[in-house]
Amino acid sequence: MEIAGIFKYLYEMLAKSGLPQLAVDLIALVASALIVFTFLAVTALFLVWWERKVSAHIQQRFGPMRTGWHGWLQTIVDMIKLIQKEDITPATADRPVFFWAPIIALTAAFTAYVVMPFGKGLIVSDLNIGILFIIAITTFTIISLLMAGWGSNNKYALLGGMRSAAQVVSYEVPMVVAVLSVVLFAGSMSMMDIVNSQAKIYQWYIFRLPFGPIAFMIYLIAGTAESNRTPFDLPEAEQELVAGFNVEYSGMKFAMFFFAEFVNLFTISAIAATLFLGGWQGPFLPSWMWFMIKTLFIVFVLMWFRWTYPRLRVDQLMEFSWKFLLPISFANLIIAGFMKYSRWFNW
Amino acid sequence: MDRTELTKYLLDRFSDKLQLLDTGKAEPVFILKAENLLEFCRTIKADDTLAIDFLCNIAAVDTGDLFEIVYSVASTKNRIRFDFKITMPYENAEIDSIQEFWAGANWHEREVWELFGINIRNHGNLTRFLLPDDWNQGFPMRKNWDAPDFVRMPEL
Amino acid sequence: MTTTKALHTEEFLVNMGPHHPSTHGVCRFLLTMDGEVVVKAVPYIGYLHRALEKICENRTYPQCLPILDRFEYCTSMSCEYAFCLATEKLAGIQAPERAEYLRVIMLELNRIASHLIWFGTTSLDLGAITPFLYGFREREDILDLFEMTCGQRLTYNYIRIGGVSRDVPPEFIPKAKEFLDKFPAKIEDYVKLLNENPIWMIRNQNVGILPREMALSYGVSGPVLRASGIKFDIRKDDPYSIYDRFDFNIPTGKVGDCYDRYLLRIEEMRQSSRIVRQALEQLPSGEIKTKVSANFKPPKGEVYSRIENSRGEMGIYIQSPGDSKKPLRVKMRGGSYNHLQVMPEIVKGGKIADLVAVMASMDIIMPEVDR
Amino acid sequence: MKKLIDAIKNLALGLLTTGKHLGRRAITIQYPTEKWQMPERSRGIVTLLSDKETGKLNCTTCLLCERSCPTAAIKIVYDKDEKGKRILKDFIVDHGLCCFCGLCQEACNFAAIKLAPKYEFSTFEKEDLVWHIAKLQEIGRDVPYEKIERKKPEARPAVAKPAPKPTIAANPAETPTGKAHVIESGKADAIPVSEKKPKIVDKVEPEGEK
Repeated sequence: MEIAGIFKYLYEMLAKSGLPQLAVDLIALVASALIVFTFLAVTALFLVWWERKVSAHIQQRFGPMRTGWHGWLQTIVDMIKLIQKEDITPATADRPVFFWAPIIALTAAFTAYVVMPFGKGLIVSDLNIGILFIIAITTFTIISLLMAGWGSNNKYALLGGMRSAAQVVSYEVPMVVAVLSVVLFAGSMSMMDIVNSQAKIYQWYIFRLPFGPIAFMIYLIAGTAESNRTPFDLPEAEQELVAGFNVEYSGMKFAMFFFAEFVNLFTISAIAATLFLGGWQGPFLPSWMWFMIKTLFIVFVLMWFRWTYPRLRVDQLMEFSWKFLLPISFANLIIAGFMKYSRWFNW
Repeated sequence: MDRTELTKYLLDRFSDKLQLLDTGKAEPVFILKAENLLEFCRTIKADDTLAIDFLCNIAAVDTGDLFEIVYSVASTKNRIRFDFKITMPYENAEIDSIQEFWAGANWHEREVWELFGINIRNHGNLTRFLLPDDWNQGFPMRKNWDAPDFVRMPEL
Repeated sequence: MTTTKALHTEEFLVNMGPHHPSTHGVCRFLLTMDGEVVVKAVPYIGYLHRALEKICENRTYPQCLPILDRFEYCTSMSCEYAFCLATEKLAGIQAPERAEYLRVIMLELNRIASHLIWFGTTSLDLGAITPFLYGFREREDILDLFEMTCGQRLTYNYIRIGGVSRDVPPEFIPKAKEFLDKFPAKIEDYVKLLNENPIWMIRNQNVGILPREMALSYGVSGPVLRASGIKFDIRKDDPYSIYDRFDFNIPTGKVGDCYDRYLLRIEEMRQSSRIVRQALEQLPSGEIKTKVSANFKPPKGEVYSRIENSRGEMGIYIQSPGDSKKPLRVKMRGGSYNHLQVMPEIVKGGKIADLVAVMASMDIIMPEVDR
Repeated sequence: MKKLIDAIKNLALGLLTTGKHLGRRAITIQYPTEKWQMPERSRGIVTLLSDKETGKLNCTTCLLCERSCPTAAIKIVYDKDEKGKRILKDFIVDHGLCCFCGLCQEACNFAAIKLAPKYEFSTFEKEDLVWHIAKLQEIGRDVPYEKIERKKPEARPAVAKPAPKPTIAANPAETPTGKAHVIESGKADAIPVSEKKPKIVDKVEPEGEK
């Protein structure tokens, strides 16, 4: 049962209905954007609830139990609470910067899904520069963090903003190089081609020793740093900076940041699943279900990291990225190059 | 080095300046004049059979008619612990600071100044830190201190 | 030739506290910061000053005990014990055998509970949230033991002048033994989770190094002093109660950084559970209190008695006028008082994240600083 | 290189330990529906105990508890009858002041006052924490306690010879006030204390007190 067929059928129906080609494309795009938006909204809400349950059971407690069976309504209740909370803008804040920061964070988080292959035919538009587009878009979050830090005119927020900008920039580079080694092998940047090049299970890039697993680990570590999660959650390190960049935000704006953080988490794990675990490739389950299983598994691993490890200090974090992660990712790229053009490993 | 040996050693070492008090129930308590406090501290810290390197506590006491400052000192190397005290009248009570021997005395002396009003000479940082900054109701730990909102236990 | 004009940087003041998640209790640090580096840290205390010493001055001796519980609420058993030890030395009272054993059992269990609080808050301050929950799960078992015997979970008011207030219920000993059997496996969990963890080691090694001379001159005591390499434990060097009947060893560190303090306290938890196990085996039967009347007047005299509690040397100085049933002066000395004094010296030059790590590793709590 | 291997091994070890806890049962209890069964000695609200049969208060207004309270939370209002014997008029306990130390319970020789293992008494106004004799007695009605066998006071010889030790407690707990009466002996089988798993009290709606 392939959902892609339904969309294709709907599209033909629309095309036959006699509207001008422009209107048809416009409606199709808007419809797919809406569908992806609601799908992501639901998954983000689910992720928030799931994180609280996973952390609870790791710590031998129940997690939310009171709102509905095992608290599944908890996130919706939280959202309603946050929405009706008073939205305070500090008097001395830089008003436009303060206002636009969460909006940029949210849009950056969502636009990455334009090229995300949810299933066999399920992709909004298969750009041929797929992965490059995603990486370019996810760097927008730096701008929103800086704007939040500067806009709220608060020492702690400024420190938090500076730290997060430095962190995301310095972890962007090893991430790109790790992705590069996969793109080198797949031969193309389009996400569909990357997934198609991992048809068989032994062709998954994670199993292509020796560069596969290393690239996967580098990507995962850089991914946690990208989405500001422990052990790299410096920007909103409660113990040191109270709440980092979102200390002055409340109500709807805070909900946006919170939402963007979890959508980012989903993006990172979705890319990891697509690049290294063969996207929606899988034996008998429908393709989108495979995609969800693999992504949620990686989300679980990221959550597992968060509830196990302490936090790194800022300078150690920078040092780790520049002095350790980057050299290894370059070496990995060279190995991938050799493997690509040698006769034995090129299966 | 048990209590009697310690007392004998200290008494014959500072024969004129030191007297033993009988009120010390556990460890020996000596009494000292204020002017030779610094010199006494210097010797007990330098002396290697005593090697007093640990200042446990400085307690000021208002015994109704005069102030007492009790220094409890100990040695981490050999098992020695004893106290010595200095008495002074109420008016312009003053004492030298012994920070140069044990830096830990800084806050203890500062507390004595803040709660009792005993001035500490060349202390360096005599500012208020326990009581609220705008405190103007005198020195609370004195026996004759009274304030509007000082709730006393009902005498039954 | 480009002249590199010195980049004009300006230090800025940051107020860390008094309502800040990582200042244990209510304490404020005025930090002069140059970017991330702490140039100067000035602690401001006094937010928790309840004038306990003034309150004790118009209470009778037995009434002072609940006040002493609040002096240091993480190990209130040791505060009560320090006060009772001082009064017993003052009045020459000797507690019966069984009471001494019960006291040692309660003191050591309280030390483990306090170390578990420290373990939880240290890992919380450095970002690892789960060990906090594991530490407090073990602490709940100890609190159940306390609640079973004396009725409260934090301010016990269990030790009396001349003994203990009540005997342990029959199911105390099996439950205590069950806890002691389970506890080493739990410590192994903590060790596996944090000890060799590279992130934990990077964050704690060579951070907040306290040299020996500075430790001694600032009157630092307890695990912090031993971490700097000075083997001094009041239970061994100035023995009180019946500690000489149990064999336990005193771990000492070498460098005196946060990592040594961490390892030391984990080892101390093991030693304390060893002591409790031996005390439970040798627990004699018999009286649990020598009779002391409610308005008991100790003879004229003064005493400074000190014991080794989880944060260092806890000393109580009591001066009694001899004719009144209320002490003339009670001075309480806690370990954290001197630890907070030495903090600014250690933290200078470090990062703000190190300040949090050092504060957590020194196990400073504010009630015994402000009194 | 070895340090790197160590680092990865320990990071994985950390994951394993937290992962191990995923399968274990949670140990927290859901408060309003399940309630923690407090041990028999736990000190909660101050209550006045009354005789089961006659329903009369045990208190003989000896004022010992009022004297022993460190925070002066107990206030006893009484008036004297012709023989100079005190008649109890009102017994006020200010739970805002009380620090739940249990000194009053120990000072009392007639088992008249006891801290019951109850803790749900929070109110919105501070004044509601001040409880008078009626409420203290009503809450203390169902609190079990050790009845003390008291010989007639006048038959007691001049010297307070300790009363014959009851055989119920293996190690009698004497009271601090010189008399050898056993009040709260070590025996705690009045209420079976909860085993390791908290005994779940069934669906209990919060007591209806004010």
